[in-house]
Amino acid sequence: MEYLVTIDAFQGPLDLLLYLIKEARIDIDNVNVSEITQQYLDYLHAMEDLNLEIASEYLRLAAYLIYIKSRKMLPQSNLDDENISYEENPEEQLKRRLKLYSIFKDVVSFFQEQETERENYLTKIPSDLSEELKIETKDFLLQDVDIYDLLSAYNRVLKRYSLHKPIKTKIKPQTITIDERIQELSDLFRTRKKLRFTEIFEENVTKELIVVTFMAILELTKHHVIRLHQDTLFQDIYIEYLDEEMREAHG
Amino acid sequence: MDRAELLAGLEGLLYVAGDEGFTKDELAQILEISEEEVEKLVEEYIERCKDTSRGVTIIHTAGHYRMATKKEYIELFRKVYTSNKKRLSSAALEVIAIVAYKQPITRAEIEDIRGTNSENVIRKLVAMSFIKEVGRLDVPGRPILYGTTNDFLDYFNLSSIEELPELAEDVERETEEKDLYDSMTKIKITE
Amino acid sequence: MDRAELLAGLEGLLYVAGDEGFTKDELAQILEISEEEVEKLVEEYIERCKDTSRGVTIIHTAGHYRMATKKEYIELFRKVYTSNKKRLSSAALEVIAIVAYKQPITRAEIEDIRGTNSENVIRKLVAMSFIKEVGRLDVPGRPILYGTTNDFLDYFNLSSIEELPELAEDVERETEEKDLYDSMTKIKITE
Repeated sequence: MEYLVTIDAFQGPLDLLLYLIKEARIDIDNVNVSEITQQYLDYLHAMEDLNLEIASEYLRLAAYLIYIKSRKMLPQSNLDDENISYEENPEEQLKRRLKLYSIFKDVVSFFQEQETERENYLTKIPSDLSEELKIETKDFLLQDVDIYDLLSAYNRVLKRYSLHKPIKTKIKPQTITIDERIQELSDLFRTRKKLRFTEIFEENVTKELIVVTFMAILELTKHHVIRLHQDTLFQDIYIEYLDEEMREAHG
Repeated sequence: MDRAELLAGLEGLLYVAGDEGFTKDELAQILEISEEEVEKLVEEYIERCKDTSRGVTIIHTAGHYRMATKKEYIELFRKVYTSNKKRLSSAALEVIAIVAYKQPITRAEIEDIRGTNSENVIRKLVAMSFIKEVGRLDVPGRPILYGTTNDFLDYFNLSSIEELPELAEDVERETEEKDLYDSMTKIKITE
Repeated sequence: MDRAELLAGLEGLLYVAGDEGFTKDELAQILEISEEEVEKLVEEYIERCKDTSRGVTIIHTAGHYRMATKKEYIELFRKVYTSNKKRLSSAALEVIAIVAYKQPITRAEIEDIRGTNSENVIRKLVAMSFIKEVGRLDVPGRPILYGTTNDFLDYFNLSSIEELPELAEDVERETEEKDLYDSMTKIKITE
């Protein structure tokens, strides 16, 4: 007989036992504990042969199964002492445990489905309007919150971080040509006649943009559209827009 | 506010609240209508969102109405927003199922049903805020009693614990006899 | 995608992006249409939002399209903030939680984790002395490092920061992964 086994596939000894019962295609009610005990032990032996560590709880159930098996082989009268007569038949008890466990095991698929379903709905981070509505700091209170709420808030952030982190990297940065940059700068200089080199850039500037801008500025200087000057070395470079008159004077 | 304004108000409120959402009674208070009217209003909003030109809808999880993107277009949104690749393990789901149906419940009771040590799984579920301590059992050692949280309900797309499907059999009756391991130990001693 | 689907896609994308929004070329790439078509699409969406039953619209600021609640419905939030202060706690709790677990931490790091501007919340939390400056990071600009205060500990009834509940990542680090996520290692056993 060949089993395809995942070592960690079983959530404990009851799970393994259930698996074996299911493999044998028998109802829990009709399980012959003696037979299933043999299969359970075979399984543990196979694991042993592969030098896999078997958790003690698996061995504990093995011992229990052997106990049930041996108990059945003993004459009934030996078991009729007072201690045991009040207790349920261990075989029946085991079947009851298995049934209960299998009920919860069956419901796991419901939770799996629900987990997957929820992932189809994306939500956004709450907006903070307290500034817009001019809510005062003293009203910005924490109420009825405990340490579990804090943990929950942390988990909410983490979940959002992993789920909602926009894959901005997939979006290629837009490339700009020197000609396009010249046009942009000309528009800018028309509204501001004099500005510092560093003022041309917005946030998140790329190296590429700096290079293109530098080339564009050199080009504009060459054509006497702008004039550059710097008071001392490493100081800000000032860019001055030349109007028609000045342009002719320079030309 | 007339009907249209109420719908607009609902939309505006749920947009700002995002994943935090609003409960029925919060919306009733803010919009100054009854809770029944809130229900009807939400239904109407959802109905309108069924139009193919709409990309959002309202979901009801953990007792909160939340605006969310529509399932039909998830593939498009997945281009920008990644999906959760790590799903809960079956061990974690077993423990969650047991806590959900049997709460409040101690670790010993969970382990008894599963027949295996569940300490790490429980710790992890507490850390993920899916279950939490809801009290202590009044027996020696005062063991922690666990129950599910709102994060649990939201994660499993449930509006309340009542939405759980009924179990195959009456578990209440089945779990009266609890201590499998106790009895196993007892048996060893008597042997 | 047809017109309706594009409108739906736009709505869903802008909803999830919230205050961050998207630029024209980002939307063009995601929806696989030209920037001119994005412009037209946004116009059409705005047109549809003029209906009195709609509570949101699209605004265009700083090069980004953003979904926003219509002015008249923002006023509803005044009621939310004054009647239910817990509503204010959500952003505050998130920031406190991040600072508590990740301290010392800069504003930029907090904002990266939360995915949104948090300046306002941080300022208020400092004013309420839940968090404070605990140093400066030794990089250009020397950004402020934030940490929690004794008031924070008092508020949450903690005697020290070590008493914070453990995080899922800590449990994972401590316990073997196999307990928590299903292992895929298969072994063939031949009897």
